[in-house]
Amino acid sequence: MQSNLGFPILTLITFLPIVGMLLVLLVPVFKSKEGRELSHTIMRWITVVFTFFQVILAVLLYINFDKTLPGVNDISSFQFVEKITWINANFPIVGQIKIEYFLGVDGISLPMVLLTALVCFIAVFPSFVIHKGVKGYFAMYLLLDTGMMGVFVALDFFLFYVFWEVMLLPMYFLIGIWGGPRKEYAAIKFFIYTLVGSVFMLLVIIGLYFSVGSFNMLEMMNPENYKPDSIFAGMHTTIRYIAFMALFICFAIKVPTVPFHTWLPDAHVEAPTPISVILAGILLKMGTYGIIRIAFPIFPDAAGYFQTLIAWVGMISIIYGALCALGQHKVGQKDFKKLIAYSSVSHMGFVVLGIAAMRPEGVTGAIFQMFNHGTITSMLFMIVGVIYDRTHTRGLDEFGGLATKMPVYTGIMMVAFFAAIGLPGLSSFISEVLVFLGAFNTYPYLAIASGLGIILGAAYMLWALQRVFFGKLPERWNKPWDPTGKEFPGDDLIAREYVAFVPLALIIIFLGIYPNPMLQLMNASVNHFVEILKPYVFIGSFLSGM
Amino acid sequence: MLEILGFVEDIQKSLFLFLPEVFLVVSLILAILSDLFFKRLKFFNAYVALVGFFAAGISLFYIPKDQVGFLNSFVVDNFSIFIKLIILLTNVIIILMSFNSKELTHNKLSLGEFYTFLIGMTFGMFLVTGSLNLILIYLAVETMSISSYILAGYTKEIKRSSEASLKYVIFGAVSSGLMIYGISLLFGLTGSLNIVEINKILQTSPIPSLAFFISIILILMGFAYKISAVPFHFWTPDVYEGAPITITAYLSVASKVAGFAVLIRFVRSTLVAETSAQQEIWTLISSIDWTFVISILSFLSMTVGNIIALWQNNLKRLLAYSSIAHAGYILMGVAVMNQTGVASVLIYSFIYMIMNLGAFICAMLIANEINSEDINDIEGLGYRAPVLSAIFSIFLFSLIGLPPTAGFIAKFYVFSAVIDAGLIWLAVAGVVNSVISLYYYVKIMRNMFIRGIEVEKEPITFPALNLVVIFLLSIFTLVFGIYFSPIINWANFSANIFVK
Amino acid sequence: MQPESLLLVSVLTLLLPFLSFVVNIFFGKKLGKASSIVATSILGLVLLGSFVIFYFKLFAHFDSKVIVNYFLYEFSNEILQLKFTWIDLGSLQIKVGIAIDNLSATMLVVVAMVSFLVHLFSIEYMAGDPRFSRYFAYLGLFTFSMNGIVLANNFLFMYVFWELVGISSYLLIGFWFEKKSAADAGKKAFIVNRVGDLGFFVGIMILYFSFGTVLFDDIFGSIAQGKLPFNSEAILTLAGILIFCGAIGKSAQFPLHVWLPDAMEGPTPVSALIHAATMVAAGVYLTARVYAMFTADALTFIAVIGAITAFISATIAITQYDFKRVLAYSTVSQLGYMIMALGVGAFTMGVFHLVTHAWFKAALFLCSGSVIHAMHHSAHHLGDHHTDPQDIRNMGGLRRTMPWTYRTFLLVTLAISGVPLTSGFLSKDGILAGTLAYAQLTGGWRWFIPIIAFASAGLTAFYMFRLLIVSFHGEPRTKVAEHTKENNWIILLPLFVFSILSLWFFYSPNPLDAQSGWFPKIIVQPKTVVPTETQWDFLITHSFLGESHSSIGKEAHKYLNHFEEVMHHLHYPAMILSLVIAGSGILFAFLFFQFKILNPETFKKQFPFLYSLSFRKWYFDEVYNAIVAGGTVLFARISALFDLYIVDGIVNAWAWVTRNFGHFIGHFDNFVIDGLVNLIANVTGFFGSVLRHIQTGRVQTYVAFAVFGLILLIYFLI
Amino acid sequence: MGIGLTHYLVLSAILFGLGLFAIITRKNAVLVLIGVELVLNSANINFVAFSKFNKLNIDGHIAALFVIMLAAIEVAVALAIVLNIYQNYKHINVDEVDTLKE
Repeated sequence: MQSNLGFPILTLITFLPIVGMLLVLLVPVFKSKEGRELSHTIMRWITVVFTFFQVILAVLLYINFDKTLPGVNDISSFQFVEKITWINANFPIVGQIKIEYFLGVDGISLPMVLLTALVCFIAVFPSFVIHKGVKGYFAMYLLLDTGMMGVFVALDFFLFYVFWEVMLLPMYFLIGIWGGPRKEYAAIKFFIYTLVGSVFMLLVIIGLYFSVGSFNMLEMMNPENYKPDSIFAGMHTTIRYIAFMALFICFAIKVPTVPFHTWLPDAHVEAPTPISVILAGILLKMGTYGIIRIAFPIFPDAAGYFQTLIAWVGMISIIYGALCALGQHKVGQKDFKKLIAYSSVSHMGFVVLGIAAMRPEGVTGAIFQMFNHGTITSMLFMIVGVIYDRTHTRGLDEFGGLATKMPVYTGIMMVAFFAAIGLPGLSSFISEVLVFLGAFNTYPYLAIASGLGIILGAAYMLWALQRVFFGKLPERWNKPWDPTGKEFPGDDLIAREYVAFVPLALIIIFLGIYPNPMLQLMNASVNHFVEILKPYVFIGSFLSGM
Repeated sequence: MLEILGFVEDIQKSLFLFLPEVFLVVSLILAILSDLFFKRLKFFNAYVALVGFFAAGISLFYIPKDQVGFLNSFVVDNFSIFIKLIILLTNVIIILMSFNSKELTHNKLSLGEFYTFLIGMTFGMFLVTGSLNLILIYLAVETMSISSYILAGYTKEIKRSSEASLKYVIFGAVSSGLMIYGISLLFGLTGSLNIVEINKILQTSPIPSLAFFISIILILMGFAYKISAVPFHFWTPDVYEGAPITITAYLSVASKVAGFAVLIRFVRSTLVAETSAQQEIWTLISSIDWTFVISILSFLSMTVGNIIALWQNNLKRLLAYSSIAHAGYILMGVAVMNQTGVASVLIYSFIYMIMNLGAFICAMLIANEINSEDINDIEGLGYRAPVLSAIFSIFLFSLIGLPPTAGFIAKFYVFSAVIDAGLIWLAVAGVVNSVISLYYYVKIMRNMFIRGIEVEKEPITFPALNLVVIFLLSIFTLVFGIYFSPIINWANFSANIFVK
Repeated sequence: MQPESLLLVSVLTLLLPFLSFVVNIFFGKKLGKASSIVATSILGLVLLGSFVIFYFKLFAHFDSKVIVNYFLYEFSNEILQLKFTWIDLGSLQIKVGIAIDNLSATMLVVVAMVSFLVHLFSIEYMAGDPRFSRYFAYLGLFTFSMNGIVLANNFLFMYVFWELVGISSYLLIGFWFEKKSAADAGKKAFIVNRVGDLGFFVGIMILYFSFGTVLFDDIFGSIAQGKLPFNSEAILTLAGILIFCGAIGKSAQFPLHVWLPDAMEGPTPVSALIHAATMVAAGVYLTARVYAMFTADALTFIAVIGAITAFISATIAITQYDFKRVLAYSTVSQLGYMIMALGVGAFTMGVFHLVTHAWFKAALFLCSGSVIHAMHHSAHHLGDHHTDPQDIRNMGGLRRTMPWTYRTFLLVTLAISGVPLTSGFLSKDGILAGTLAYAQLTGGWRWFIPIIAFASAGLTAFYMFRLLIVSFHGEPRTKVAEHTKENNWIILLPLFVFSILSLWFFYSPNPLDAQSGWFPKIIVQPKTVVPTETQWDFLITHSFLGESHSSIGKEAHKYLNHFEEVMHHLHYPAMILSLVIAGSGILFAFLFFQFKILNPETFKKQFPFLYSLSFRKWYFDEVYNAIVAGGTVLFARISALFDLYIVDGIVNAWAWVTRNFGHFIGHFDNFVIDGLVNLIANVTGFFGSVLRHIQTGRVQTYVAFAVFGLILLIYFLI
Repeated sequence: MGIGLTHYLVLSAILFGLGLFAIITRKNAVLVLIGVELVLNSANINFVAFSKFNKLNIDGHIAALFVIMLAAIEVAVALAIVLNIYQNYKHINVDEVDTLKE
């Protein structure tokens, strides 16, 4: 099926940032101070413009998207499909090696595409505070953008892997160069963790290729396509279980679920604000997206086999992440960002739990939670960024009474915090409720146990709220943020911060009140997804019971 | 009498096969002569060599293929042509590289001999790729070895250079000695020196397994030392560190590739009983599991190479260990023992040439400018020389094997071949190793970009010629990472080893 | 009036307060003082709307019909409903909506009335506060959410607004967040409520899982058809109890009652609105809403919880000195009453007490607000910042300085103590009769419920009069108390309205019998839907049980069910008993504090344990802090450390090992190989004497190792 | 009994071992090179012996010739390098030439 629009919109939305990157690289940097400032401004606005184009394209996608087509494993019902033979080589034994440039979206990927476009656009504004190596920064930023967008639209496994890895390098440098004191450690840790996961994914890809004779994910999802006596032929074979586990761990590292999460706090704490935003807002979603798009449909039997284990992983992540976040009030340097990083672990745990439920409510809730967590956590990190830009500290103990000094900021923050707590009327409530309803169907006890996560969530969030915004304002912050009044006129938010915050806040509230625009997007796909998995739920379950 | 005539006829016929080598020999002689007459012109021989290589390169496309000559002791097939092309390309790049090498140019002695020995070594490698006769193999290996001993110690007033050559020559001599001993045993067991006949004899008459095994192992060790596979790698780091960086680069690519060529041809021609028609799987003679032997070598090479590289602070030495590791990856392809394996080896060799030479040129340029090979001295280089550092990182990422660089494709096909052959444990070891390798490659980038931002040093400029070269190489690294059908098709086309 | 337009009115009633919230949040700064006018007038409209709804619901007649389009209407005399799909999952839709029946109509009036008057009161009370407009914004948000709870016709909306009232209460308790105690109290309230809500939510999950819907009528309908969650009556009971957990949290029932007294940190009008009249009553309302699905066991549980709460908090209230805290505990106690009433089956009386209590408790709090306001001003006037304006020990003699406040306070105190001619008497008397009837019908250990009920009735009278006497009678004990002045009409008007509403004639012509009033006629106990064997037989309404089963036969049709019948018979004994007890409570209060015939100090001395138990609030806070909060925090700290050191540590350790293994290998040829060479030499032990002087250089060790490797290879492969 | 193939093989094996031993143990670079010579010549003995006793073609003899020739070249180069070492280090003790190490 050709793209419903006249032009290859997915290619455009994916590679637009690359064009922007080239432009940024071409901007000359003058020697004089004003000259350098000028060229920096130009680079910033190039980035703004290109990411904004992306948003427009994403909106176009949303408008022209046919909500009735399921997609998932059915090629005919994917939309905006672009399919060109990319590599076509003849190989002895293996025979024809065919790699396709195969893009397309369905109800599972479209929300992620929207999220990516949105967050990438939003996160440019906090980037304005970057003054060191601006050219490199925005070049890397845009490259990262392409990598992430590509992951969400690629339907050829080889292509998917390429995008998956492409994203590593800019991320490494973005954390490593523009990060905090322990940036080297954090950056290399992120790099190695992700690579460890992805190399095993590579092996699985090759294995699947030999079994199916194509890198096309959708063909891999159809058991008929497996050559007899190939590695992954048949169902419920040990090798398939192992392969599924390799994939799952690869994605779980990205999510991250306990116990693969330890890179996250470091990466978040060290990364500059906009990068934390992208990291939490989009990168983590790749893990869960991979689970939904690849791991489950390709190895449904193994998915059913490990279903309970995965549900447990989700539950433990929820509780453990929340506890660690709560612990941040007592332990270590009491870093605001670290707290939010752990809250991400907890919230992504809901996604995993929802997927493991293998129920329409659960999976819808999971995908919706991915989107919501993207918007909410982006806000949270930018909120930390706001005070960090002004005070250059993130210690929870060093603040208090900001509510009196920065009322608007406090208002914005309350929206984000209450959304994170899962307050009704804000988007994450819907998704969490759906996850619970779905999970309760399959794992009542796990669902109830995960409920504790909500209480803990309220505890650590309100605690942070009180420490930072309530109580008395410490003496040292009594004076205006910068006396010159140039960078932060007035004590409250400044224009570009409004631009960053307001859209997110509006989306969070709107989806909280009227979620259907987003839900209806995924309904067809999710129900089809659940249908595919239905025959395998609880077959010879590992860790069965519960 | 008729016999004699037959020989003459055969040799006349064979000369056509020998055309590229002939060109090389001619340019070699020219070089020696010119070195006598035009000592003044520093780079004259360079141009002589370039011309010779160019001629040889052209002729490669016109000589008849899949034919044996010189009494069945020399063969020309697509496989050898592929290897020869890699070697020629390496030579050209090395010569371009040598123009800006301070080590070479900033010393009393003229460069004439340098290029002379380059040609000589190339000749040896050409022979190696095509020879079917054990003695010829031995001669060819020695030819390249002896030239390389000299080249390694070329800057002879530099202490470490001479030390490198000493170690190289001793280690090399020993291993060639072991190899010839093995050859002699094999000769005794089979009564022939032509590996094709040996193969026939082995298939017909059974032979005492132990002696046979020892002889083969001894011969293989001769090759393993060339490709510096663990445990025959010990010379590599020292020699690579001591030798002039151009030579290091040369050894790390050309002689390695030649070594792989002869290794594969020897295994293919000697040890393979028959190949199943459609599937090209090689079934091996004799009870010993050669696949396992080579898998072990490969595993040891990549693991040891990578793990030791973690601790290196000298750029050259680090690249040396990385080249050991890469030898391990290529050996995976050999271990597969089928045409896919050979193809993947060819793909890997070609890409390895591009990225490794690129990395070495970058290292050389850096060393020239900051007069140090310590990776702690390149801190902040990313801000003093952004373009070079960026290109360098492209090569490093390619060496790690991350998409969208060619290095990923190379690894991808090697792993594919291995998994296809069912050696999953080897594939797992391979990917784990590429993760380990990440650490030390990234260490270089870290020092270039992440560290030393604070110190504001003046920017560095580099000679245009080499910048162009590495720029082209990096372009290839990226292009072949994204559009790689040509290499693959060409490699598959060449993977077919001619057996009479 | 068309039903559609009535629903439209109710929707407006729901959304108008939200409008006030939005306006005050975004334009509060500009509006300044005017924001209060805006908010109050909006609330006036809401009040009007709720009256309209009340009137038409009760007196208009609707023929039931159904219009289906995106919105789905259902009308009948019982109930007007509006449903629509909120969450569309393609395969299944989650429908929600709003419903108006007599219960919700009544509740709407209560909420709107209290909210409106509190707005009015706050104009004066909060004057000059830096976040004046913010305050009214929050009030608007609260009223919106409360109306939502009242109108919800499904569990999901119920839960949604349940959380929203929680958040607005959080905001209002912590309104003066500069005070740490206030911020803490807000947090405590929210988190404790969350605990209850978790149970509530689990209950909802069970019901959704079993019936695939969250609508009350659908769920009750399917239960009535005998469809049970997990096909088990135990689970049905469990679901009921879990739902009731929400009420335990919100209505501050034992064991989650600890947050309410702390919540008094908020501004007093807020205490009146949220923590006395409406929000805390939401739990009772919820219990009444889903009353139909409670099994006998669930009802027993509810009754016991209510009874315990009523008693404990009454005993605590006796010894408190903080004006508002005494009221807070009395609130908890009265809520206990209502819950208990519902539990024992006196549905009507429970709801009735909810209404009457709303009026007089609101009045009590506003009076306390008026007192504290006056104390505050005079303290401010005197420049005295030490005397706590809320401590009754600093008061006394206010009767003279604040006559009107005193009169209203006296009136409502009589009401809460259950003295005849007051609304409080009517409702409380009904409840006591209900408990007696319950005990008589069930017997056994359940007798302790009426006993506790009567005891706490006496205690209530005692501590309320203690409060009255200590603060208003006698001589001023401080200069501050002496210089207090009566407040202006804006503050007094709401007091008067509420106190008037606490008189009997609004509810029943006969001041001694609530049954003769109109209230029991509009608020009728819903038909229970649980399977027959799991319900109290005496609660089975005759209408679908038939005459025959009734024990008293003929006159049974007068009553809804057997319970009411018994209750009716026990009415007068209960009344007399309660009068005696309440009277004695009042008498003792006078003996202790007015005439000083008995000395409380001696009692403290004689029963130190009882005293401290009461004064320290039965040590609930201490225990919870020690075990629950402390435990959680400890656990959190442990896991954070665990994460910091162990989980991460493992990874780093692995890296360390790899690197150092590399290091080891790096020096391999330095140490090991030499050793190996020596080994080879010794093994070959041929040229021993020569070998003693061997010194291998490096390149030779290389060779040696290469050869050794070769040998190994050969050795292992053959 | 006459001297058979085995004797030659044993001889060559012993030579081979001695050569290796010399290479590994001698300090003096020249002696090391002599060790190399021993190894090469052990191979030569094999070649010649095989082609004599197994009634084979003369390939063995040819091979021996080649080896001898190559040995000469190798030693020539090696000695040159040793000389160079001597210039740089003023000694030719192989085990003291160890500046390049881990």
